[in-house]
This record gives sequence, C-alpha cells and structure tokens, in this order.
Amino acid sequence: MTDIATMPQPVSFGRRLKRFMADRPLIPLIILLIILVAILQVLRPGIVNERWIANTAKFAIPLAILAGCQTMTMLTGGIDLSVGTVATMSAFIMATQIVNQDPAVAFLLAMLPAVLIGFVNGIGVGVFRVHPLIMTLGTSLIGTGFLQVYQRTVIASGAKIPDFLNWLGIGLTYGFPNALFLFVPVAVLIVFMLNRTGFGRLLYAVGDNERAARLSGVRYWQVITALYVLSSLLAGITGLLYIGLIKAPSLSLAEPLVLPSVAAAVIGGTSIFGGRGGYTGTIVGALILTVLTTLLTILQMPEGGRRILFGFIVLFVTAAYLRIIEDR
Amino acid sequence: MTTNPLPQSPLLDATGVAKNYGAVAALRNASLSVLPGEVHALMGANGAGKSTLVKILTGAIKADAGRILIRGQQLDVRTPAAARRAGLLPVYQEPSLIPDLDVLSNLRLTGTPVEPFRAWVRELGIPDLDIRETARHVPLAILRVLDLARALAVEPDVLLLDEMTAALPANLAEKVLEVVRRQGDAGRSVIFISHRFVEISALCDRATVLRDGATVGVVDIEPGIEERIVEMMLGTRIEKTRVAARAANEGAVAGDGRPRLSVRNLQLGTKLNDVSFDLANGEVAGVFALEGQGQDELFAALAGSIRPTGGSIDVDGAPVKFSHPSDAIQAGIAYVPGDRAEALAMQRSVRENIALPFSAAPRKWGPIRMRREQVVVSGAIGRLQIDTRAQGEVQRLSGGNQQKVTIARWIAANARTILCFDPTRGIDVGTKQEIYKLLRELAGQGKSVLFYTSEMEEVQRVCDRVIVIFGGRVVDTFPVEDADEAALMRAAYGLPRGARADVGILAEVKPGSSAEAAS
Amino acid sequence: MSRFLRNQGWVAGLFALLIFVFVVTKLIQPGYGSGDFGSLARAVLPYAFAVAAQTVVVIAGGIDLSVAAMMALTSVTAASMMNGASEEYALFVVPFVLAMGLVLGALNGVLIVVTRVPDIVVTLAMLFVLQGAALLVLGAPGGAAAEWLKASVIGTAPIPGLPDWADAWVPKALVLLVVCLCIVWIPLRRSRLGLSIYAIGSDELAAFRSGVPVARTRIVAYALSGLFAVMGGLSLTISTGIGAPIPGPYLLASVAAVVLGGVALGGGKGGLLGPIIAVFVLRLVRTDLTLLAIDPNVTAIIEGAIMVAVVMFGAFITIRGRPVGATP
Amino acid sequence: AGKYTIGISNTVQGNGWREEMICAMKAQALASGEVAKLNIAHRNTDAAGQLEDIRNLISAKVDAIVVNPADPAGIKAGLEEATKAGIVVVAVDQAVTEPSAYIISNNQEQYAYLGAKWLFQQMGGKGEVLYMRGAAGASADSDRDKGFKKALAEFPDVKVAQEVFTGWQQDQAKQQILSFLATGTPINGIWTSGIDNVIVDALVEQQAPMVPVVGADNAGFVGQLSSVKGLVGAAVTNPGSIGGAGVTLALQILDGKKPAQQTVLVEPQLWENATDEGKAKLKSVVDPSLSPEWPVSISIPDWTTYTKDQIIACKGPGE
Ligand SMILES: Nc1ncnc2c1ncn2[C@@H]1O[C@H](COP(=O)(O)OP(=O)(O)OP(=O)(O)O)[C@@H](O)[C@H]1O
Ligand SMILES: Nc1ncnc2c1ncn2[C@@H]1O[C@H](COP(=O)(O)OP(=O)(O)OP(=O)(O)O)[C@@H](O)[C@H]1O
Ligand SMILES: [Mg+2]
Ligand SMILES: [Mg+2]
Repeated sequence: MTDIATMPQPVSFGRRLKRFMADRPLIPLIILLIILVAILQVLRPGIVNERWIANTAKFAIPLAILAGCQTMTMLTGGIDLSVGTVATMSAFIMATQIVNQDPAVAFLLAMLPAVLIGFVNGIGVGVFRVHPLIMTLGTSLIGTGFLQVYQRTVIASGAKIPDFLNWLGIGLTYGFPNALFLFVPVAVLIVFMLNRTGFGRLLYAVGDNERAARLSGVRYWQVITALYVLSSLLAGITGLLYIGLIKAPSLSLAEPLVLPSVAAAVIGGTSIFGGRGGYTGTIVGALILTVLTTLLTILQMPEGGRRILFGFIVLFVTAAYLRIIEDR
Repeated sequence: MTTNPLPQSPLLDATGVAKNYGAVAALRNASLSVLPGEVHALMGANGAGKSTLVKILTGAIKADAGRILIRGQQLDVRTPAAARRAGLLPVYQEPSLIPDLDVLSNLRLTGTPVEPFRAWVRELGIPDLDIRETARHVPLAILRVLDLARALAVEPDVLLLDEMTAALPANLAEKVLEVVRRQGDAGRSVIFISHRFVEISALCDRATVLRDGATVGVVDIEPGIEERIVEMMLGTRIEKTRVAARAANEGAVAGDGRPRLSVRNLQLGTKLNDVSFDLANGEVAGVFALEGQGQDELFAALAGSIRPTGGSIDVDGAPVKFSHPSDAIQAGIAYVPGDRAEALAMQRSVRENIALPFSAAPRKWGPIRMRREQVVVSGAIGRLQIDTRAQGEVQRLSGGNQQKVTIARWIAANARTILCFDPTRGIDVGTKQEIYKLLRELAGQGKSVLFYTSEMEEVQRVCDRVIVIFGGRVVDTFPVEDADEAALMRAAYGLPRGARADVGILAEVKPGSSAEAAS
Repeated sequence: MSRFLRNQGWVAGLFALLIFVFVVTKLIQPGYGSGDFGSLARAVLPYAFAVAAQTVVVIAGGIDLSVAAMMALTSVTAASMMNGASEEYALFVVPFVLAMGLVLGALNGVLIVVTRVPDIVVTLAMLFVLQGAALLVLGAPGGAAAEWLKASVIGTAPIPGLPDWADAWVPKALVLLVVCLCIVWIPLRRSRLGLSIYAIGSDELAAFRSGVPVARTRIVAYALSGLFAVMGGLSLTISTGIGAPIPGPYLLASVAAVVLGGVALGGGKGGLLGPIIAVFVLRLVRTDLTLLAIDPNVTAIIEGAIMVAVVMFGAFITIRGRPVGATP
Repeated sequence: AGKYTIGISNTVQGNGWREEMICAMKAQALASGEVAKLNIAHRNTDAAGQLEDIRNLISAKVDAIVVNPADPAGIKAGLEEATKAGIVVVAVDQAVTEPSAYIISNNQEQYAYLGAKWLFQQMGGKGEVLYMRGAAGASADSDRDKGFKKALAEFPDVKVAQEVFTGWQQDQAKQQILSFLATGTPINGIWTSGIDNVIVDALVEQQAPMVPVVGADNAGFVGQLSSVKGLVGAAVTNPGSIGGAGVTLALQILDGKKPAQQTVLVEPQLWENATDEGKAKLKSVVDPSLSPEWPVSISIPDWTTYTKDQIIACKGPGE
C-alpha cells in the first residue's frame, strides 16, 4: 500500500489548537468573554473591579438560571417562553403575600402558579403535542391575565420585599454576591442532571429522535411534563431572586429576560432543534450578554447606534464561536 | 499525466481520493475506474468508505484529495446539480425525496420528465403508484424504487446505486436487478454497491474492493471469485465458521414448555387478518414475506407501537395488552426496527444510544452508575464488533455500524425476546456472520427471537422455523429443513407448498455458488 | 378526498371557524355591518403582511424574529421620506422601500448562509440592528404619509359587475391585501423556486442532494420575507399616517398565526391561506372581546386560551386521525 | 345607574402608572353615577393596534371614548371617525392632533423642565448629570427630552455625563445604574424619567456618594425621599389619576357642558426634600400602603371625586 502521498500532513499548530478548542467548546467561549471584558476595561479604565464583577454576577445569575430553563427545554426541541411570566408571578405573589402571611406559606403560594403553569405546559406539549412555542406563549398570556386580575385584589395591602430575599438578591459575603449560594448548587445540579442522570439522557434522546426514545420504552409525556414543571419551578425561584435584586414588584418584572435567556442558551452552543448543547456554555453565554449590556451602556453614542452594535456583536460572537468549534 | 483515450477508456476514473472527518479517515486512498457499459460493483465491509466515495463522486461532499476524471476530463463536480449535468446520477443510501412534497413535485423539483418516470416505476414492479402521494407517506421500500426510477428517467451515463436493494423485499429487488442489468446492456455504466454476493454475481462485470478507505483490488466477476473478494474486504478478519441452524428437535425447549410468546387471531384493521403463531423459548423463528404483507404491522403490534384491533397476545402464558413500547419492554420484548433512523438518536454517542433503555422508566431517572454502564455497554459493543472510531455521534458511523448499535442496545439490556426486523439490512458479510452467530447464541441461552428478513438465505441460515405471511395472514409455517428457496418463494406468493421458483433473475444463479454459502 | 382533507382540512376548518366567529359577532352586535368589516380589514393589514413574511421563512425551515423590527424600520423610512414631500414623490418612495425590504431580507439570508449561525440568532441580532436603524431614522414617532396612499385603504373598492350591497363588503384594504399577496405568492407557488423553498424546509440534505441550490433558495426566502415585511411596514404608515420606530406586537402575533394557520414550525408544510385566515380569526375575536366589554385583564386570558385550545384541538385530531399502522 | 357607555383605549399594560390610570377611570365612572358601562381596550400595542381598538369601540357604539394615545398623530384617522359617528373623544396624558378631540393632559415637557431645573439648581449650576430617559422612540420620552434640553440650555455649566434609555424598565435601569457606578465616573446629580426608586436603592446598596435625584411621584420614591438618609431629591407629579379627569371631562361634554378650551393641561408640581416646607409637603403625601410603582397623587382636585378606597378597589360600574 503506497498511500503515503494521501496521508494527512503532519498537523499544524493552528490546526491542533483548533481541534483542542473544538473538543472543549467552553474555552473559546470564555476567551470571547475575556475579550469583551478587556474591551470594556480599555474603554473605561478601572471599571473592572471587584464591585463591578459582583454586580455583573448579580445580573447574570437570574439570566443564567432562566437560560438554564431554555437550555433544558431546547434540548428536547422545545422552548419555554413562559419563564418571564412565571418568574414575575412568583415574585409578585411573594411580595404581596408576605405582607399578611407566614414566609413559608407565602413561598408555597408563590410557587403554586409556577408548578401549575409548568404542568399545563407539559401536558400541552407532551400529551397534546402543541408546539412548545405556542403552548408556552399561550400560558404566559393566560398567566399575565391572571396576574393582572390578582394585582387588583392586593393594591390596598401593598407589597414588601422580605429580608431574606433582599439578602439573597443584593447582599455580599466577602465580596461575593449571596446569589451564588443559590446559583452554584442550581448550576451544579443542572450540569449533573444533564450529564449523569437518566432524566438528562432522556432530554437529549427525546430531542434528538423521539421515535427512537419511544422504541426504547421512554414515555414522551412523562419526560416532557417533568421537564416543563422543573423549568417553571426554576423560573419561579429566579423570580424570587430577581425581586430581591430589583426590589420593585411590577407586572412585567422579568419579561425583559425572556429573549436574552433564549439568546444566552443559543450563544452557549445549545441547538434550538434539540439534542445538542449543555449548561456550562449557557452560563458563559449569560455572562457574555450581561457584559455586553454594560459595554453598551457606557458607550457614548445614540441609542440607535447602540442597538445596531449590540446586534452585530451578538452575531459576530456566535459566528466566531461556531467557526472555532467546528472541526471540518 | 493524460490518460490515453483508448476505445475502452474509462467513463469515470477516480484516483487517490481521500476524505477525513476530524480524526476519522473515511477514505484514505480510494480509486475507481468504470468503463462504459459496465456494471461495476463497489464492495467493502461496513465503514470501508463506499458511501463516502459515492458522495464525493456526485458532489454531495468535498474530497480532501484525489483526482476525478469524467470521460477523460477533469470536471469540477462540486454539487449534486453539477454531477447531474456531468451525467452522474446517484441513489444514495438514504432516501432523498423531499418528504413533504408529493412525488410529482419531487419530479418537478429535479426537472425529471414525468412519463419516463412513470414507465420506469411500472417496470420496477409498482403498477399502481399514486403520483400525488406525499413522499412522507410512501413506504421506505417504494421510496427507494422511486429514487431509482427518478434517476433512470433522465438516462444518466453513470448510475450510482448505494445499497439500492438492501431495504427491498425479494420481488422488488429482483426487478431492480433486471433493470440495472439492462442499463449495462444499453451501454450505460452502473456503480453498484451491495453486500449480497448473489446480486453481485448475477449482475456485475467487475468489482472494486475497498478496505479501510483504500482500494485494495479490482477483480473481474467470475464464478468462485467471491472467496477472494471476501478475503480482500476483510483482510485478516476472515470468518470461516458456518453458522448452522439448529437441527430439528435439537436442544430442549426451556422451562415448562409454555411458549414465550403466543399470538392468537391477531387483527389489525385491514393489514393483519387472523394471525396466530407461537414463539418458543430458545427459538429463532423466521418471518418471511413479500413487501407490504402486514409484517410491519405484526412487528409493530408485538412491540407495543400500535394497538391491534382484535385477537390476543400471551407472554409466558399470561395475556398482555401493550399500549406503549415500554409495556412490551417491561414484558421483556424488544424491537429492532429495520430503519435505523427510527431507532437511533443520531447526535448522541454510541454509548448513550445503547444505554438508552436503562433510563426509560421514571424510577431510573436518577444518577447513572457510570462504571456499571460502561461495562455493560462495552460488552455489547464487543459482541457486535462495532467500529467505534467515530463513536461521539452515531450519525458519523457507517450505515452498517449504525445498524449494529440498534441491536447492541437490546443485547446490553438483556432482553428475553427480540423482534428483529431485517437486522442485517446493509451489513457486510463478516458482520452478518457475527449476527447470525449472535442470534443463535441468544437462542442457546433460552432467549427467543422473531426474525423478519428479506433475504431467503438468512432464513435457512439462522431460523429454526419459518412463518410465511401473505396478505396479512399466516399462510404457512414450516421447519427450516423444508425451507428451500422455491418453497419459500411460492409460499410468499401465497402458492401451495412444493412448487419451484423458476422465474426471476435469481433463479439463474446456481444454488451454492454464492460466497455466503461457501464461507 | 381524504388527501384533500389531509392537505387542506386545517385551512377548511379554520375557514369554518372564521364563519362561526363572524356569526357570533353578528349575534353580539346585530348592527355589525360592512363598515365594521372594513375596519376589520384595515386592522388585519399589518398583521397579515407580518404573517406572510413569517410564513415564507417558516416554510423554508427558518424563523424570522426581525419581522416587526423590519416593519418599524421601513415604516419610519417611508414616513420620513414622505414628510413634507409632494404627493407624487410617494410614487418613488413606495418602490424604494420595497427594494429596501428585499435587500435587507436578503441580507438576513446571506448572513445565515455565510456565518452558518442558526436563523433564530441571526434574525434576533438583526432585530436589534433594524430597531437601532429605525431609531436613527426617526428618534420619535413622526413623519407623514401621502394622501393617496392613505386613501388606498379607506372605503370600498367598486368591483364592476357586483351589486352595491356586495360591493360594500369589499373594502379596499382587503383588495390591497389580496392583490399584494397574490402577486408574489401565486407565481412563486407554481415555480420551481417555490418548490425549492418547500424542499429546503422539509429536508435540507435531501434537497441539496436533489440539486436544489440551498443557499440561494434560503436567501430568496428571506428576501421575500423582507418584501412582505415592508408591505406590513408601509401599511402601518398608511393607516396611521406616521412612522413609529418602536416595533409593534407583530413578531409573536406572526409566529402564533403561522402555527394556527397550519404551517409546521419545522418547515416544509402549509401555505399562505391558512395563516391569513388565522389572522382574521384572531382580529375578529379581538373585536368580539371589545364588543362584549369584557374585563381587559380577562381578555389576555381568553386570547391565550383560544390560541392554545385551537392548536391543541388541531393536534388532537391529527393524533386521532393518524391512519393505523402509519408509524409501525 | 347611569346612562352612558364609555370606551377606553390604552396601549401599555402591566405598568403601575397605567394601571393606576385605568383604576382612576373606573373609580371616577363609578363615583360619577352617570356611567352604565365601561368598555375597556387595554393591551400592549402600537398606534395601528389602537386604531383597531378605537374602531372596535365605534362598532360597540359607545357614547364617549377616553384614550391615552400611543402617538398623538398616529390615531388621528380613528378619532376623526369616532367624532363623525357622534362620539365624544377625550385624550388624556398626551395631546392628539385630531382637532375635534378634547385633551386633558399632563404637561410632559413641563414635567421634565421643572425637575431638571430644580436639579441643576441643587447642583449649584454646574457639574455632571446622569440622564436616565424612558423608552427610545416613545413620544412622551421625546416631549420630556425637549423640557430637559430646555433646562440644560439655561445652565451652560451643567454637562450630561451619560445618557441612557431605561425603556421604563426597573431591572434595566438598575443594571444600568450599577454598571455606571462601577465605572467610578463622578456625577453630581441624576435625572430619571420616573424609574426612580431602583436608582436610590442602587446608590444605597453600593454605598455610592448620594447625589440629588429627580424622579416622579411614585409611592416608592416619595417614601424614599423622606426616609433615606442623605438623599436630596424631588418628585415631580405625573398623576395617573389623569384618567379619572378624562372621564369627568367626557361626562361634562356629554352633559352639554363644553369646556372653554379644547385642551386642558394639568401642570406638574414639584415636591422636594431640600427645604422644610418641602419636607412637610412630602410627609403629607407619602403613602406606604400603595404599590411602589403607583403615583401617590391618586386624585386631581376639581377633576376627580372618588375616594382613595374607590380607586384602590379598582372597580368600575357594574363590577
Ligand atoms: N459525517 C461523518 N463524520 C465522521 N465520520 C464519518 C462521517 N461520515 C462517515 N464517517 C466515517 O467514514 C467511514 C466510512 O463511512 P461510509 O458511510 O462511507 O461507509 P460504507 O462503506 O458506506 O459502510 P456501510 O456498508 O456500513 O454503509 C466510517 O468509519 C464512518 O464512521
Ligand atoms: N444503568 C445501567 N447501567 C448498566 N446496565 C444496566 C443499567 N440499568 C440496567 N442495566 C442492565 O440491563 C439489564 C436489564 O435491566 P432492566 O432495567 O430491564 O432490569 P430491571 O429488572 O427492571 O432492573 P432493576 O433490577 O434495577 O429493577 C440488566 O442486566 C442490567 O444489568
Ligand atoms: Mg454506506
Ligand atoms: Mg450499509
């Protein structure tokens, strides 16, 4: 066999580097993040300090948890647009019920709509096969409606942010945001769940090929219902964290986080078509978006220009990331 | 470096073709030279690179290296459309009709003339095609035939058929072979990929053999050449053991003699009519049928995929009702579909695919015991000799290796009964032997196998008993000793037992001349 | 017949639903007449174009999140160009913005093809870019529209050979909608290009292997989407007489109507008629909710519930109606 | 029971100010005793959507329409059709260009001017100001921008350190102010377009130097003005109860008492805590029972007649 001529050439350094990164997609993503932070530092020398890092983490955490909901649902080929409404509902109910109720009771009441909406989403998607986008959009409309009706019943009683949420939302321990006490376990749990549990496996399998999963004995509706309930629960908890951070209960509190949460998951390498992705990338994706928002806030330019820049940077980051990790 | 345009200069001449997928070299040094008017076999074990070569020749993927001459000229074939213009038309291993368009629109999309297409479809043995049917609703076998007819209709100079017959029942396969041979007679060339030696001997003039991505030889097809081809294909991996079907009455039926699976008067719409049979422990029962006789539905019903409209199924003597495949799995019945796309999560790893059933039930949703899983999975991989060089994603495995994963899953899960629907579809000779052996071993362990196949050879090779289905009914059941090809064929056509097959291209192949019979 | 039902059953069902809602409207408000129908047609106009824009790309297997932003940009562009200009000048403005839509739409497509970033991210990025551009064109709502353009959607179209009473039920806005959609859609549907759009949406790999120029087809699909979006933007300018840089609620509405209209979000299936009828149904339901003076917070609940229920029902009958043995 | 049906059209949902406006409309309709039914179209939409709602209200044959316009010019055609159909049209909160419509509006330009001028005076007529606007492209925002620029022109030594759009979103505003504080850029004052209490929160949390802050009369911010140590600031009134006033005006017109002018402007007031009398005023208006997003000026003298309980109950006639 004289096939030396067609044997692949000795691998160049650049190619090896590329392959290295392709095997560890998190690294290029983190590099992109560092580049953004560096740009920020150049534009405003001194901004990247301990306090800034803590603030960035505070805002990235709720986004990252909601993006976790998107990651999990996107793995099955779905999406959860109701997370914004669910988070808002939990936050609003918590802030208003705490006035007259025991904290534990208020917490349960706040989580109730989350579970309910998640369950309805799950049944709709899993049993009735409604497209997740429509299903979650529908339940989020319905949820918003109920929240507004509810809101009128509590105008008189006012609202209050419980101290422990305050502590969680804005407090620092040795310079680290307390929100990390919530986030680190949640993140570890999600990563562990996706990689090392049967349920995580099923999310990927169902999103990749539902029929194959079925033939392996997987009951689609069980997986999907559990998934959407879990997603809603996480969203509800995020709402509580977020109200502790923002400290102003409003009826649209967490809505602005919905599109960015989808974007964070996608930037982090999760495919919206299902079967592909992971949570660690999503976390970096959320950080990238948060830093980008800061970057644009401090830029002195017309709002229109800012948005144009934001759009192009998101596109560029995603494209660059794809280029780096794809090994063809 | 110009090739001398002799009268018999090749129509298509590829040399030094290489293609890498990351670390996997799909092709290293492949060459192929096809003369005008010849039917040229392209052979090789699973994963040898046959499909990859076809894709490169037809512009579906780009080669990393190599030179391709068409009629002595170096054309730049970058897209399937360009290949078409150059007169190269493929039928790929996977159906390529657009699933959501009807057949007519599919023709318009590719600019295929309709009347010739219709004529070819009739010729290929489908008299009553509804051309407005959406491709998605056309059964796989018919879809393959339509793919072929579409290619034939534009009268290509070189037709490339990648395992065209693998998914076809015997009657359709035979038609295809006839048509392909006539292509050669008409002066057009055909590149023909198949793992079935009968077809190769009946059809081809020469064969190019690939091993591990490189061309290892070109031979003329003549009686007795099969041995040599197998040697070239498999290199050192030559298996010469003949898997003998168990002699009648050999080995006692395990346990109390109750059948493992007992089907009575099974009814399913118009597709299944009063089907009854038993499957014993430690038995491999073959199901033989022409295309569309209800075998798909039978397997689906036993697997819990669809609910029968009447009749009963007993497992170990107890009646069962399956409303979901998980019920069947619970009862120890596993189903291996013929279409691997139906069975595999293509973007997931080999390991995850094999371990998938372990996590199915909610009580198994918790943490996975990775080490235990690793042991079980690698055991199954070893048993089926899956080539796991590209195991990160199943879709990167070659077609045959994907097929093996679908079986390995149930070996790992230790299922008591396996329903195999054409499991050797598109599997190379070496591996086929492995699978036969495996099925026999399973039976030896007291497991039971229901085995549908589109190849008569296999029935004789592995089964203890054959159940022949025609028109949704069991028309005959006989022990393997009586199951010669003639008997099978006649039964499959619903004819009484004991007549002879004397029609069709395969009838001309002398029994015993195939490599498989010799190996 | 059964194939007709399989292919067109959903559209027929939607049409029946529209008739039903119409009858209900007449029962609620016996005075509901041709003038009110004209109002409905005008309200439908921007939604219908947004939906058409979305439909084309969804059929091609994509999604366009920039539809509403594109409408806003073209609306402010047209309005600011016509501001203070002569009536005749508008004759140039219209083709100019139409061309702009084609180009910007094609840009979406080109970016998707070149960067290989998923559609959803590219169009999300473009959403910001286009919004930013709209803000640069007009920092606040303003501009003007030519009188003849405004007149083109007011009143009824005298159709020769139709009695007056029937004529009264043919509002100009409806005629404009039908003409604009048909001019583009009918020739497209019949062409090989149209088939190619369905093909890449149905199975991109199979389409490529069938010789379809996938990249070019995708770009064309997005260009057409841009064209329809511009029509939507123009209809906004025409009906309000101004351009507004903040996008209206057309994005989610367009996705919802696409799904309601029987176009599969995976691509390859459906047509334009279904989504357009769905828009009429949704707008008419809105009218009914107003006529009934239902608590506005409850209307959100009702709208969400209808959306979910219709799609659920559709999914339900598909599950029931699946032929036995179709998926063995 | 009353005899009139009044239609209401509003295009922003889920915002405290707008919710208060709707409640004021309901409470006033109930308190007046003249209204049989309210027909409320209240959702998030644009000018074209508002046109649709107005036309639906015309189809519903209401007697009057009270509208908070998405855009002054964009709904002209619809309002004109309403007038033609014999319906009384009253625009609240913002002006409209349709001449037949009556307008009772908060003076947005004056709102910004008043607050900005006070702020610049507090800053001693010089220094850097953080300018936190509303939603880019909204007409109320551009009106306020005019007022702000007018005040800025009067203080040539005041510079805008940073101009950001909060989108009138609490979370966005908070992230922006925190990012800005992290840059360490020195500022001497903050002007906000009504997203105010989260700004004060941020200053407190970050232990940043307290600078004068101007906001609106939202309950949360007004509370902070009298409770947060070291905070100097002013709340400019922007009553959501203007909705109630709109209903009153519509009823007056229906009853044949046309106002002298087509347009009535409600002038904003400024409540500051820099002086003792300002502090006293703030004490008298502070209302911790209200949701922090609700303006405390829940009524407008001469224009609204409902009680606080009525507006908080947020019930219209027939509910
Ligand atoms: N997209 C891909 N990514 C990575 N590896 C690939 C890809 N496609 C093919 N391969 C690898 O290339 C090799 C050759 O595959 P190919 O499909 O050509 O085999 P084949 O000869 O057609 O086999 P079979 O008879 O099983 O169909 C295999 O090892 C396969 O794993
Ligand atoms: N997570 C796993 N990893 C590796 N092998 C497994 C795993 N789960 C099951 N198996 C293997 O699959 C086979 C059948 O498993 P199955 O779940 O059907 O048995 P089971 O009786 O339901 O399990 P259990 O005894 O845990 O209830 C067993 O031989 C077991 O070794
Ligand atoms: Mg192959
Ligand atoms: Mg194969």
